[in-house]
Amino acid sequence: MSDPIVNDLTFQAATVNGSGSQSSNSVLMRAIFKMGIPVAPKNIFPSNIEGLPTWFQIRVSPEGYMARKGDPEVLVALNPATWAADLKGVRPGAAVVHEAAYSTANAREDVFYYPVPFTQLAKTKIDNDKLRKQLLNMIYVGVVAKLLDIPLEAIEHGLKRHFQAKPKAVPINLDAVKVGMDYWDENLQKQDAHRLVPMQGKTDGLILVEGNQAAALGCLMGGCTVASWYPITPSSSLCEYIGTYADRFRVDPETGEKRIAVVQAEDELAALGMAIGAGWAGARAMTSTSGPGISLMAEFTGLAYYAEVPVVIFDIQRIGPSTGLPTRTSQGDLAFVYNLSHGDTKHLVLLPGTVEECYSFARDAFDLADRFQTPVFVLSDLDLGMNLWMTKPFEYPEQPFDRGKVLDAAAIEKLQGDWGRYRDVDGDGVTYRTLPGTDHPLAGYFTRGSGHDEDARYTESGEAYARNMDRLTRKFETARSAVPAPIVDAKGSPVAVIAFGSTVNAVEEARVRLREGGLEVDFLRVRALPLSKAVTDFVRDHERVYVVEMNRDGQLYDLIRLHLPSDLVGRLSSIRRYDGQPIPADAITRPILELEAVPAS
Amino acid sequence: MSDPIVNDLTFQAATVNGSGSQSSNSVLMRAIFKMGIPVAPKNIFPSNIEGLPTWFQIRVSPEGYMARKGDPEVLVALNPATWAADLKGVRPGAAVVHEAAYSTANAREDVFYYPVPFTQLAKTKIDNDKLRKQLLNMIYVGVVAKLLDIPLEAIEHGLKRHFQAKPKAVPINLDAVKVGMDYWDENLQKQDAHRLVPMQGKTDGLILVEGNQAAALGCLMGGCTVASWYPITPSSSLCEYIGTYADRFRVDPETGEKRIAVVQAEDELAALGMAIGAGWAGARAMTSTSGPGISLMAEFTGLAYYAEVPVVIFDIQRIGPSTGLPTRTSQGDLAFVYNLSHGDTKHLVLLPGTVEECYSFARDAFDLADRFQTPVFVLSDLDLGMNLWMTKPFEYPEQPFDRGKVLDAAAIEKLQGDWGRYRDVDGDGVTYRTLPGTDHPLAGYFTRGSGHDEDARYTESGEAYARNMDRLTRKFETARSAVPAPIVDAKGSPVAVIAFGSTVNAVEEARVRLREGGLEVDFLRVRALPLSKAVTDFVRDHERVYVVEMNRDGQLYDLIRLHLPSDLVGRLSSIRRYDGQPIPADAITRPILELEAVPAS
Amino acid sequence: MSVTLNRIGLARDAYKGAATTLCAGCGHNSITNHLIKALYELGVEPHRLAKMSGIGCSSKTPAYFVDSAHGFNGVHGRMPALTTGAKLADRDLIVLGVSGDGDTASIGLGQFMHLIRRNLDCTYIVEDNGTYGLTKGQFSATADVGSVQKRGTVNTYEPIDLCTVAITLGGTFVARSFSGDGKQLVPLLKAAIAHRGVAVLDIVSPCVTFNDHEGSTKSYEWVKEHEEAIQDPSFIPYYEEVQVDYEPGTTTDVRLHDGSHLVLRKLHELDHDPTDRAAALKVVEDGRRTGQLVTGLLYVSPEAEDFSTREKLPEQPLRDLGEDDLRLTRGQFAEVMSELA
Amino acid sequence: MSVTLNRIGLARDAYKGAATTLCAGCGHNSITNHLIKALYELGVEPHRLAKMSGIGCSSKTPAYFVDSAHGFNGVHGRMPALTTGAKLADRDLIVLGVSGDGDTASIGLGQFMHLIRRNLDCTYIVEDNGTYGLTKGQFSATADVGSVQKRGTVNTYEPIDLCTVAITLGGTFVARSFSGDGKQLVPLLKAAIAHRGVAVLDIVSPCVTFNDHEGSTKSYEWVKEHEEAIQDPSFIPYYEEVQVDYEPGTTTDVRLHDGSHLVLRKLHELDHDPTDRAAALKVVEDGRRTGQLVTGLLYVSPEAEDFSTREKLPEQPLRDLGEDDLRLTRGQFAEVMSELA
Ligand SMILES: Cc1ncc(C[n+]2csc(CCOP(=O)(O)OP(=O)(O)O)c2C)c(N)n1
Ligand SMILES: Cc1ncc(C[n+]2csc(CCOP(=O)(O)OP(=O)(O)O)c2C)c(N)n1
Ligand code: SF4
Ligand code: SF4
Ligand SMILES: [Mg+2]
Ligand SMILES: [Mg+2]
Repeated sequence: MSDPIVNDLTFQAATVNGSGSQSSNSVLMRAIFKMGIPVAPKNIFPSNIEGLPTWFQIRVSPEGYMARKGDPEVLVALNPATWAADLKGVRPGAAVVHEAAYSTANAREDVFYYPVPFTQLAKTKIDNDKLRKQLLNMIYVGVVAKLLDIPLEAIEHGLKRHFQAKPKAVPINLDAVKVGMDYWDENLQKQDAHRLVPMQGKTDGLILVEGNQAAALGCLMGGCTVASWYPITPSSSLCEYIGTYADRFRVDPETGEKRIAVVQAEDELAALGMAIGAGWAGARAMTSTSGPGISLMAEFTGLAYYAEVPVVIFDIQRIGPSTGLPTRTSQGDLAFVYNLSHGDTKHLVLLPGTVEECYSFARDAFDLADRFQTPVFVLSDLDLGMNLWMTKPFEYPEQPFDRGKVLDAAAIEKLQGDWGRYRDVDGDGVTYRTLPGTDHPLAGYFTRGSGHDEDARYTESGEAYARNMDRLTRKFETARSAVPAPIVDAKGSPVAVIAFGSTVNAVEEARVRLREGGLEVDFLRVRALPLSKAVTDFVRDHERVYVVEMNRDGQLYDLIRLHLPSDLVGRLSSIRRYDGQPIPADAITRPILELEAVPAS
Repeated sequence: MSDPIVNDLTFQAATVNGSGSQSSNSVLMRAIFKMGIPVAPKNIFPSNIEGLPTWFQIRVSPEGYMARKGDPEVLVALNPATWAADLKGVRPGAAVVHEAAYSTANAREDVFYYPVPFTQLAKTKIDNDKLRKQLLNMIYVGVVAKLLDIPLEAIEHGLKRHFQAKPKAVPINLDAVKVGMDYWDENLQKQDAHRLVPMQGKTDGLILVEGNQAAALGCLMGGCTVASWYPITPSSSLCEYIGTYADRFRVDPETGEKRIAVVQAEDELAALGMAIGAGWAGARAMTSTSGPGISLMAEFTGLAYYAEVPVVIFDIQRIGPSTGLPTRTSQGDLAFVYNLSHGDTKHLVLLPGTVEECYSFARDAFDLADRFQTPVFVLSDLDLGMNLWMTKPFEYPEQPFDRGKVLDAAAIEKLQGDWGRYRDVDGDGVTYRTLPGTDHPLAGYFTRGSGHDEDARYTESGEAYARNMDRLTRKFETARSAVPAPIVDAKGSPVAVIAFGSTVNAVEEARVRLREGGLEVDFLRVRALPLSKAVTDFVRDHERVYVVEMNRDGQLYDLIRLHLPSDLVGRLSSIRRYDGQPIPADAITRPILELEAVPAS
Repeated sequence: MSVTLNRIGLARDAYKGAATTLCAGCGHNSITNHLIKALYELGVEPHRLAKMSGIGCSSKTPAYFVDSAHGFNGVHGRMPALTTGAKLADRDLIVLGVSGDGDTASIGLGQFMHLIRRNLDCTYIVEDNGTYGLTKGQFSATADVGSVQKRGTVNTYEPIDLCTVAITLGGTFVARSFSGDGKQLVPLLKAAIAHRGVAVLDIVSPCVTFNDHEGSTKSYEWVKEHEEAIQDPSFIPYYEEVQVDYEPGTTTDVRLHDGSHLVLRKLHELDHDPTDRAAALKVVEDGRRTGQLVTGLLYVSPEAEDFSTREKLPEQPLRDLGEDDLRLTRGQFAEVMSELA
Repeated sequence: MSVTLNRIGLARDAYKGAATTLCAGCGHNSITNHLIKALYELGVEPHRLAKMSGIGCSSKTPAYFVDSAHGFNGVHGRMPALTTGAKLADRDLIVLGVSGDGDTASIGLGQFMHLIRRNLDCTYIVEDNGTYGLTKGQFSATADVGSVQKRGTVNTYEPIDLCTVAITLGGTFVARSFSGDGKQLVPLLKAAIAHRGVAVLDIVSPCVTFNDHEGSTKSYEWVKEHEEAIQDPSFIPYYEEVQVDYEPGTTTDVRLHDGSHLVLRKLHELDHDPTDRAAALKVVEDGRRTGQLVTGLLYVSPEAEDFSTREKLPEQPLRDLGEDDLRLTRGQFAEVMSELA
């Protein structure tokens, strides 16, 4: 037996979806987290309800890396259909817990096998007929606990935490866990090197939260009152979380009145249409969707852009084109969303890279939409949105809402009619609006997606049209410095990476690896479109800049090339990954090392 | 009286729409054309059926310039609502024919007035009560004929040509024309310098045709059998022409059977969906729309791209965003169409610049769609599509249809099952398909917009996904050299223009003007996306390249910047015009002269 | 010249809008005028009115009445979604949607139906001319079988009867009328506005330019000859005393949610009970079979819960709520954070 | 072991597809099996079959029958348009669409209705479970009022009754059935396929994972207790002799366009005439009122002209036409050119 490898592994359970393994994985993950060890869980699930292969990974590292790392060190194999491939995928030295019935004849010899007769055990040791199928999975929790040295108390904590809502389930499940532990004690022995040891100070005070859940909280804290949506993976949970939290926190316990409307629309066109109608009438309104829904929202987005109606649109990206792989992640909608709709359109796009930003960008998106009277997109992705992530608890907002330039009856009265809906009084391209219901005879105006002049009158004048379009450009320029600025971490290296969104984790890890190999790499993380001037400055300060993203066509790479003065364009290279899985660090280190021609350490 | 200015003027009639002035303008235009003088008519109409201002311009030039030239030299003013502005717009020395009732007190003194009591004349000289309102417009035809020296025979020809379908109307209208001639003879005298003189050899054998009409003919000659559409200006006439021609040429006179289905769908989503269904089943199918429809077609376009279904989509551009100015022209959909739909999508886009190309690109688009099994867009615009243009008669196609890689039952049999729908047998990214109905047990396959492998089986494999996406890139690269190549006219000047679509006319005229001023400007006209290597070569051969287009954001300019190696990017400048009117030559000469700092001649 | 003011002190002029740009004689213009009359007589406060529409000649009309009210001319066929959103944001708004038969029965059919299903409190007017006016005369999906297009094409497809659709979906106020029949239409419009819930009015409104010829079943001529009004309606607003003075058995009195009444005087023998869904379907279907255009109030369910009520929205408009109403308290926020630990 | 071959010499296995990936017990799987049986017994030529669908668990099922046929799994709610196009391209195709209640009654409602209006010759199956299976159990628009979601939410909105919608639009074959009732469903499926024109089958098909609990009105339990079949159907294909042997007055014989017969044996007293549109609407409405699930053939109009006929398409599929059929002749082309001079 080799030296122990402590707290540094990827655990993977390969099961069949719909079989109840989610609970087991959750319990394991929470138990490890309880031990004070950083965890980064990833759920890799099929576009299916029951019967297809599914995987759950828990990356464990003392440094708290949160990027995906392929090739697990610990495998629980409970799906005969993928057994061969699963086995092939583990690292040399891995611990392979598998259904004893699976053949290991002619199998790899560089791993350690722990055969467990799960089906048999479930049949003989679990009395509950109804729950047997699900409880079978708890048996592997027991086995893995023994395998990795997870204390029983941690497992108990995990169970309690997972079954928060139905505490009765805890003892039944614990019994099944113990079946696994007993089996280990009686039949198996540790052979591989991987184990877990409690840690201090790494997870203290941290929470585990999904990006969509964080965004839902952000919406509520941002004052959202109308959420209209249409179900689609991986965005559904965002509005479902809004609904759940709203039922708790937005309902008057006495009257039952609800201070939000969460409406399941008939499709995405209606979902966005409702949000725009609400935004026009002064509510803070949002919708949430994914690729196919974004395509369906193109026409309405153009209306909101041109008629200048605030609305917040979440795109939890999955991999397209078309239906694509609905349960796989991607950053493939960036370019399309940025100028969604025909004609000359350009949108504000927020690009959260962490669950904290899912929360705070969601919250602040409503301010931005109101300030700039335009659609604000928040582009998250399946990885960020549907997986649990460790983070510090979110901060309570200290600022009041910024409702932007809205004139009430008193303000209109003061202006004595000297008001025009699209007059650029302040020179920033942002004009003053009134809301329907404003009790003043001069407050009303007519909103339209066709040509209009400064006073919102219908016009087909080419000059008025061009003036208006130029003002919209001006407004966009104003917004450029109001959207979240890039985060720059520069140490004066000539080499740098630019990335956005959920790839941040892989980039950070790659930087550590590269540094270990002697290559310092600076980093700018784009957090919004339009791109900031800071991006130009950053590129100017670096000789070679790698743009990392998860799409085929290098969409951010292209946007930056268009943003830069021509003399800087040549400094950029593109690193892309598009297989539907969160990008791992080595998909960044490898090409950089190649291109930098620094021998790998 | 100054020297006569011969055959070089812009005529403009300012009337109210729905009043019947279209016939008068058409008669005048055909009469001038009959004189052998090149004409370039432009109809500037409101998004309205009756009662709003409308203008009709006929540009006349011995050189046959077809670009719009603002500021007419001959005005017929029959709309009191625009009288002041219309008068303001004419050039010094212009001939202004106007309703006598309009005041010319304090009006410009640098033009020549020809007051005509049209209403009065119509009342007293025209007996036909019902048609009086329309015939009033014929009176100005008579006046203008006298004003410009258009012979009566030419007018008669124009009348016959215009009333081809109802010859009975000719004498009634001719009488009204004569009222105008008589009024001139009795009351008015030539004062301005503009006149028309018959020419030889300039219009011989030419035809006058609208771009949408040409495209409709192209569709029929290209073998289109399913045309599904939803009405929208300015694209409606394309499918309406298909319907009209099909009624003549695709109907079996005996059985009444129709060798095409022209279907008015319930909306644009359905229109494209039907075309895709038909393309999948092996028909040559198309749809036609404009901006808002393009936005609604995003989702289905992504399906056709990813499932690889041939379909032809016409976008007759009008100015957006949103409803925008529905009856004004634009080139604002280029960028949006090029990667229409979420995820990584890229499309073939044909960019006709002339009515001949509207015809031949429409025809050939079906071959390209079949060859590359993908949506093929044809981007025209309102100016090209709805105005009449002089051109040589179109050529009859000598090639058979290219149906692309389709395997019939015999071919499948020969392959003995060694066939996979998405296998790249030839290395060009283009794979073999079978059509439903193919009588072979191995011919069937399942088409889907979700993940699929080489054999069209459902898969969520990231590797299979990436392989497929890379093949689509390969296919796109193959198509790059199959789409219409740019047209280059280079004389070795260091200065050049790149443009696409209907701006070609203004560019050509601008080049003449610049040449007259001593500045030779080379020209590359892009005729399709993806951009050809020839664009790179062209830029490499020039020091300064101006990209001319009709949109706010410089969409072609951006696409070229992305296409070029970085060292060439700095050579480009952008010239944009976006007021909904066809770009005039001086909107190109002026900025070029400024930037080239050559004093204007 | 004395100007008559309505109960909120406004003259009829206050309900006017911009000058119409529709064709002279267009049915839509008449409807605009009837609307102005209804709104003026009802004493609707202009600032509480939200005028919503899609795209089409019909959809332009909201610009032609109550200039001082807010209006939203959206995109083609999607007025229902915008309307739903506006009403959710401010349930105090009096939401009035105007659409066309192309806008509603083709591209917008799904949204129209789902709006009805939700019973959104709004008035939904379809200015139905059987054609696409603004795009120059194509058939719409309400064109009757056998009806002839201006250039001669004959329609072979069953029309979509918007009233039937509305009734089968449980629409709570469904009426058909004719742009030329102000006597019938004005009271129906008032009742529609007073009704709490969705009020659908399918109003035949001839297009003089593209669909007023022989062979059309949406022409003035045809409608005049084939209209079969089933009642003679009068509207009595809640703020006026009911003084029905008809012979017993000759009228039906519909009490609306706000206390207004729509009194329907019987015409002919037919005694239509407008609260009977099956009867409503039958009266339309009978009309279809005999080639008559049945007009009047077809169906009403005055007390059905509307969308805002079912969604349990508070009295105060959502859009007026502030940080204190909307943010979790510090305590609640901390509670959520601790749950996530 | 001998294998029984059908009239075109194929074994039942030839009608199978890939292994299902749906949940064990899902109603959709039963429908797949009934479809396999119907297609096998009818002797449908696999290569003539086009299997069309949208997106959802239900829409996945075309992959699970007749593997050798072409199939097209399109985008959510838009199967009708794809189907229309495919049929226009090749009128010889036997076009079979499978959809879900989410796919059809929400996002796809407009296309569904316009397909019916056109009477496209196809079979349109809705596998109706009152929920969005694939996205994990949200209500669909066919969920009944008062029906309870798995997590407890109660639906307050009127369901969209797809059969009612189809009948009012003039759908020419409208039936309701239950995934668990093969005896009824198989003959209805055969008749639907034999019917020339649109055949809509709304088949209640329980979702065992998200909508099979108490409180649901789309559960096995509920349907078993509330199904009210109005007839007992038998299908006699055109290539078999009609040998009806029932007591007179106990059956209705529907002769379909291709010469096949659907013989409907009366159950209970109710004597439903399936060619009477108003009666069809009433039988559904009565069921709704009494809380029964009425199943059987509701309405049929066997001789109505289908879309291809109304559009005057030639016998030969459009997609098989070549240059000579499609291009203007040189003479015609020259004629057009000279007109433009
Ligand atoms: C998405 C989209 N498609 C098409 C159009 C073009 N369009 C404008 S109005 C209209 C039809 C209007 O018909 P209807 O609603 O009956 O109104 P009407 O003009 O007859 O009153 C159409 C198709 C559009 N504006 N947007
Ligand atoms: C445009 C679009 N929106 C949303 C989705 C997500 N989606 C997939 S299936 C589905 C609903 C399926 O419900 P139903 O049609 O009833 O099928 P079931 O799964 O219940 O059989 C939805 C909303 C999608 N694929 N595309
Ligand atoms: S075209 Fe028809 S619908 Fe439009 S304004 Fe004119 S008459 Fe009215
Ligand atoms: S989730 Fe429901 S509808 Fe989907 S396969 Fe499972 S049981 Fe069937
Ligand atoms: Mg209309
Ligand atoms: Mg369903």
